[in-house]
Amino acid sequence: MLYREALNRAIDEAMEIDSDVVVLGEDVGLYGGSYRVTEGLVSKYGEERLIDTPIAELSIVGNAVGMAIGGLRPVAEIMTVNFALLAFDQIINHMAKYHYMSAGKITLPMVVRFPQGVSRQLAAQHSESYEQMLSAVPGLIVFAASDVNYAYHALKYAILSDDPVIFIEHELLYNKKGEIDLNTELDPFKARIVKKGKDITIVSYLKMVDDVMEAVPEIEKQLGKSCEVIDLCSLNPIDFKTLESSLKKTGAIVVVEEDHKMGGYGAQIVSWAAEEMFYSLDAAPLRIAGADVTIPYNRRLELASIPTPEEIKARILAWGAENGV
Amino acid sequence: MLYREALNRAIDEAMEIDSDVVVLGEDVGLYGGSYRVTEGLVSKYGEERLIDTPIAELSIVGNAVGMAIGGLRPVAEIMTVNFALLAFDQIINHMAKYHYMSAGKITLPMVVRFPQGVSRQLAAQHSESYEQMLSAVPGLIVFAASDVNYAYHALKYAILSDDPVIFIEHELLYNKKGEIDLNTELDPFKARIVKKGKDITIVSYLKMVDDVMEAVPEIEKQLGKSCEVIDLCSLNPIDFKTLESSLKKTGAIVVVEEDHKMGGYGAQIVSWAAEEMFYSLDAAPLRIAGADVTIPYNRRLELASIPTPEEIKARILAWGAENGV
Amino acid sequence: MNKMLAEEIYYDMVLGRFFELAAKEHYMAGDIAGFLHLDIGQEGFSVAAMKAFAKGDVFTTYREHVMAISRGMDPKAVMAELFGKVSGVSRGRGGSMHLFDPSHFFYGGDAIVGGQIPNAVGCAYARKYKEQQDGVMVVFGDGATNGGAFFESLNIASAQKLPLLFLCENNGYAIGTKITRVSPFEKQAKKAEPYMLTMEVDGMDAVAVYETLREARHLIEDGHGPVFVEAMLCRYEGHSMSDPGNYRNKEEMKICKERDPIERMEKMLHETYLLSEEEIDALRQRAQRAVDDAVEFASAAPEPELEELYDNIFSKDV
Amino acid sequence: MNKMLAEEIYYDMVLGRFFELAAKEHYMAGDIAGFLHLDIGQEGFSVAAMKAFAKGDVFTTYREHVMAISRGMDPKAVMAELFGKVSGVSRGRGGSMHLFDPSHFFYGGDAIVGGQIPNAVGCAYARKYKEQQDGVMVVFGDGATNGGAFFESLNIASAQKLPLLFLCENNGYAIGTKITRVSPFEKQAKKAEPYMLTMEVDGMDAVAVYETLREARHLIEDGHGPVFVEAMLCRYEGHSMSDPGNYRNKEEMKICKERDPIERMEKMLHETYLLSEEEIDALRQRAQRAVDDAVEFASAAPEPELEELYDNIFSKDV
Ligand SMILES: Cc1ncc(C[n+]2csc(CCOP(=O)(O)OP(=O)(O)O)c2C)c(N)n1
Ligand SMILES: Cc1ncc(C[n+]2csc(CCOP(=O)(O)OP(=O)(O)O)c2C)c(N)n1
Ligand SMILES: [Mg+2]
Ligand SMILES: [Mg+2]
Repeated sequence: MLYREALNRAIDEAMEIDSDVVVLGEDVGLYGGSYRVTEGLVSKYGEERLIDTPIAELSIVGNAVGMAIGGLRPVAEIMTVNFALLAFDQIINHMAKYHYMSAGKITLPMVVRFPQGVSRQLAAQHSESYEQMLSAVPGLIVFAASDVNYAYHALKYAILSDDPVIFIEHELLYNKKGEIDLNTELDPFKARIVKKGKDITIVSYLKMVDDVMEAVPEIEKQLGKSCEVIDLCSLNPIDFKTLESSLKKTGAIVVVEEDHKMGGYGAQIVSWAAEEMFYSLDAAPLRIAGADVTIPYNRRLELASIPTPEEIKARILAWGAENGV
Repeated sequence: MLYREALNRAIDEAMEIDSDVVVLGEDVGLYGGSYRVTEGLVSKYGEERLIDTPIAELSIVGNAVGMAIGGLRPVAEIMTVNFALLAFDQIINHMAKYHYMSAGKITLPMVVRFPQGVSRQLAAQHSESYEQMLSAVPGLIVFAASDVNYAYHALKYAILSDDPVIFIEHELLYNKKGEIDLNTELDPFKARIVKKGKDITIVSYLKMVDDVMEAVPEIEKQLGKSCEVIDLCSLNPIDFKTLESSLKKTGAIVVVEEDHKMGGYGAQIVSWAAEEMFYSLDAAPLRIAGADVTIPYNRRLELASIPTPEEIKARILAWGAENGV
Repeated sequence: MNKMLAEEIYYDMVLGRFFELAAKEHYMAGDIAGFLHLDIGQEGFSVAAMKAFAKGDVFTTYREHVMAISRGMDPKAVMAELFGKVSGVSRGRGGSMHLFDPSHFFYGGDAIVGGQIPNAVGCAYARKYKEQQDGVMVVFGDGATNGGAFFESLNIASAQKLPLLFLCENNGYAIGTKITRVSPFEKQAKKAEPYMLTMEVDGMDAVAVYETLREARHLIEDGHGPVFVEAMLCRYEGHSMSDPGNYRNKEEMKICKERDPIERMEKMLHETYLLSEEEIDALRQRAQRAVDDAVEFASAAPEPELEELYDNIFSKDV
Repeated sequence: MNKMLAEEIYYDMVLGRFFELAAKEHYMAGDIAGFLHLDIGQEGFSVAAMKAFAKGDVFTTYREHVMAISRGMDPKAVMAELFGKVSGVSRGRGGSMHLFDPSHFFYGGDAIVGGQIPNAVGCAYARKYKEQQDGVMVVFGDGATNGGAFFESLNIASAQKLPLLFLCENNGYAIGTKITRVSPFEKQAKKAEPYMLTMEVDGMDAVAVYETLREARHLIEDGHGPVFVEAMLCRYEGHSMSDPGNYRNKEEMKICKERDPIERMEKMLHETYLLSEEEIDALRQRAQRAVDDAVEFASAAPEPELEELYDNIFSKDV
């Protein structure tokens, strides 16, 4: 099953379970979604539940907030995160705040989902990552799906839960293959240990998890050490417990993210490690992140602007050598 | 001279120097600005240069971008940062990116200024701080003015320079008193050492600088150590040099910010210290920041949601004791 | 309009005026802080709107005290909210600009100009989807009609034929900026004309507001799609307590106050419904007592405990 | 329209068509990547717009190759940009959607639907402020007319009487969504009517577009304030290369192609201007050669050096 099919299934099942679940967004209905996540759903549930909206992101989220107030469970799709900026007022001032500022009187069971990240030469206005901004907003739950199983379970949970959830997908993961495990319950707030190890904790999320995994065998070979790879999964709240036990064991942390380094989400994790785990650290933490530039169109420049498996490997090897890891 | 008068003077002088400088925003003209920063300017320069706009923040910034393309030097005022969310698309996708994505063909000499932060019970939708979001955008220069002298010099520089600048003020600083030093040139990109010291580096910006300074005497007395207090001033780019030399000397860093801790700007500084200065650190870094909640209206809750001089003192004393600083 | 309703409207208007005057007094005394936007001069509009739209959902702005109490929210709980007390409608966490009460179908109290409009559109969608009888009303100022949120909403509500009543409270100013300086029109209904039926009403005349809104409400309930109503009115005070409001001259204010909605209603009670001075006075006194009680309650109410800071971040522990 | 201009327009249209066909071919060959939005079917509109508005500033969308070259930007530099080469107009950093050239008063190439409209408003303000003769034209699709940025711009341009020509390219679709499914109108000029003079034109007829826009341009230059022009037209291809476009049936496409702007212009050259087959053919061949040259140039051009990644972050080192 593909990642986008897993997302589709999660939405489908939630819509089946609860007729208050509606989907809204640009081209989500008749067209089936620009990344085909909602494909086929309109013929099953009709245009009233798969609502094609105009190009008006502020309204997409703003209407979803109102639908939730009116008793529905809206799942809003923003075509890519870049356009979500137009909806930041509704996301931050409304979706995130109403529950708290009404002292719990208003509950907003809603999801805003979108892909983000660098795909293939989509250039400056179609390649951004905003998890750092959205994870910093109190009141929002932020999930980031790096694989098929998590995508399915976490999205279904998000739709059926009563809180506002930002659900982040990655443009390059839609065709990723995997299996859904229906036998094990998945806690979407728990970080996932992708690979056990005992010497270096590598923390990542979304597509970078795959890039890290690609780099790891060579890193382990060359450094003669074993890496524990952790996929954060929930970017807010963060499962610090899992990070803590890994770090206690390894004493060394590397955080890999695709976004620009300046102000990027990973700073949060490294700063936590420095504050809370300082005396467990045997080496300076390492952050691998994108360049502090707008994403360029040219492919070479584009690749140079984000971490690649090669860069991850090279950076970790150099760091390992320097810090005696 | 008051902080708001210093800002007024900076704008006034820039308008005097260059007739392409125009100011736009809600109530900036006839009304004189909701925090009286542009008071008196309309009678001097006319309504064509002090443009009262409708309540349309997306357009305020979007128009400023177009004015800059058309050869003007717009200074846009957003009444408070909370409403700037409506303009995030124009700030991030346009203002920040056009210079880079046009390979330098488009230059945007413009400033977007606004106050932010917790004032006095302005509640959930009027009390936010977004420096963490805006400092993470490549292409934007971000200044934060904590005192009269910097406010004057940095704003004047920002208006007359050719780059897009986000200029952050604080709601509670407008009536702060101080002097403008016209004899010393001020580099707005340089961090300011507010107080020299040798044992603990305390990094802060905006209003928290004052709160830190209020807490410092007692901290020094009780810990028997001296604090070096640094005001970052430029939040992007960051003057790491100044931080580095301080930290080399002290080996201990505390970062104080008003914003929510989760994902807050300070994570950036602590993470830098952990990565780059790890072997100079004698103690775990400390981050003092706001609670991870929407700002409540009630005064007690509001104060509990942000650092106060008392909290800063208590936290640093406890940290000092625990870490043997 | 029958006598009972006329009395009820009058009572709520006076209650509103006294409530606002008390709020002003207690703001100056330091019991209330933050931004306080008074509805004085606009009470006829606010009350009549709530009476005409008694059943559907209401979304509004930060200038909403009078609407909230006229909607049925207890003045005590509203005043306590202004005082930031735990007995306030939002447990002191929202404040004057953020009164929420789903049990009265009252959803804000939004302090982002225009921000509530897309929310109301979504709620209207939910009503239509669930085939519920009552529609939605969204109240906003003239200043909001220049923002993208308003326009997107006109377009969507019209395209989807939603049961939504757009109610524009046109008091001619957004803080200190006269609407005609930043909009091409004096009357903002012009902007809605391509999309839906529009109506205009004298916002200083509570009866007219009531009648017009009832008509509009019936239209939206009958599936005619959205309707836009514009009420022309005056606010007597500055924009908020931090605005002296001196951009309006005496002459302008004098003309405004000659249209006072309370005096007008009072005259009608006399002339049409034949209420005596005493009867009217009794209503006023009852209103004053209710406000005094509200203030007393608010003063005595406890502040929230510090632990509440971390309540209601999510619907349950996650 | 004199013969020379008619020939020039025809040449640019054919050049545009060949350019787009070459771009399509090289996208499929992997030389061009990202989103590629072709203007095929819309060339008459794009070229005539640039000719009618030769002097003022132009802001447009991601579907802008034909406008860019018709505006005078070298097809070589435009094709090189699509190829991501350093000889591209934006040194390979912008790509197909982001063509900028201030020397031709051409400012994007904006890929945020509607995002360029407030920019154009600001630029029009600058022109008025500086008392410059030429106005500003902003081109956007039908899809953009549902977004807040568009509406805010109508309102501001009208309130300030700016020299701004709103040009709506209504091809009936925003990606796969038919405009009438998300807007109450088929023709979006309806939305601008309260604010300014509106005109409609057949966007498949280059001459009509040219004449209409010249008239509109004169109005804005003469201080009449903004004007809205809507061109009804068809795009032949999918929205971008990643859209097969199969939401439109054969019949619909057939009707579209019967209106082909190039064939129409060709007929006019024959009938009105008495050009021979050979003369027309010569124009076509010249256009094809220019495109071939552009492709050859783009293929041969070097990629940017890696160091360029850090160029132009700010105007100078800060
Ligand atoms: C998006 C946004 N921009 C600016 C403000 C600041 N502000 C608060 S009220 C107001 C004026 C609103 O005027 P209007 O809509 O006419 O309502 P009125 O206050 O007259 O009732 C402004 C500019 C805000 N709250 N939200
Ligand atoms: C704000 C925003 N939302 C969504 C998109 C994705 N998108 C790109 S083009 C497009 C359709 C635009 O249609 P229209 O304005 O009619 O122009 P056309 O492509 O038909 O020329 C969409 C939805 C975007 N680029 N920007
Ligand atoms: Mg008003
Ligand atoms: Mg279109």
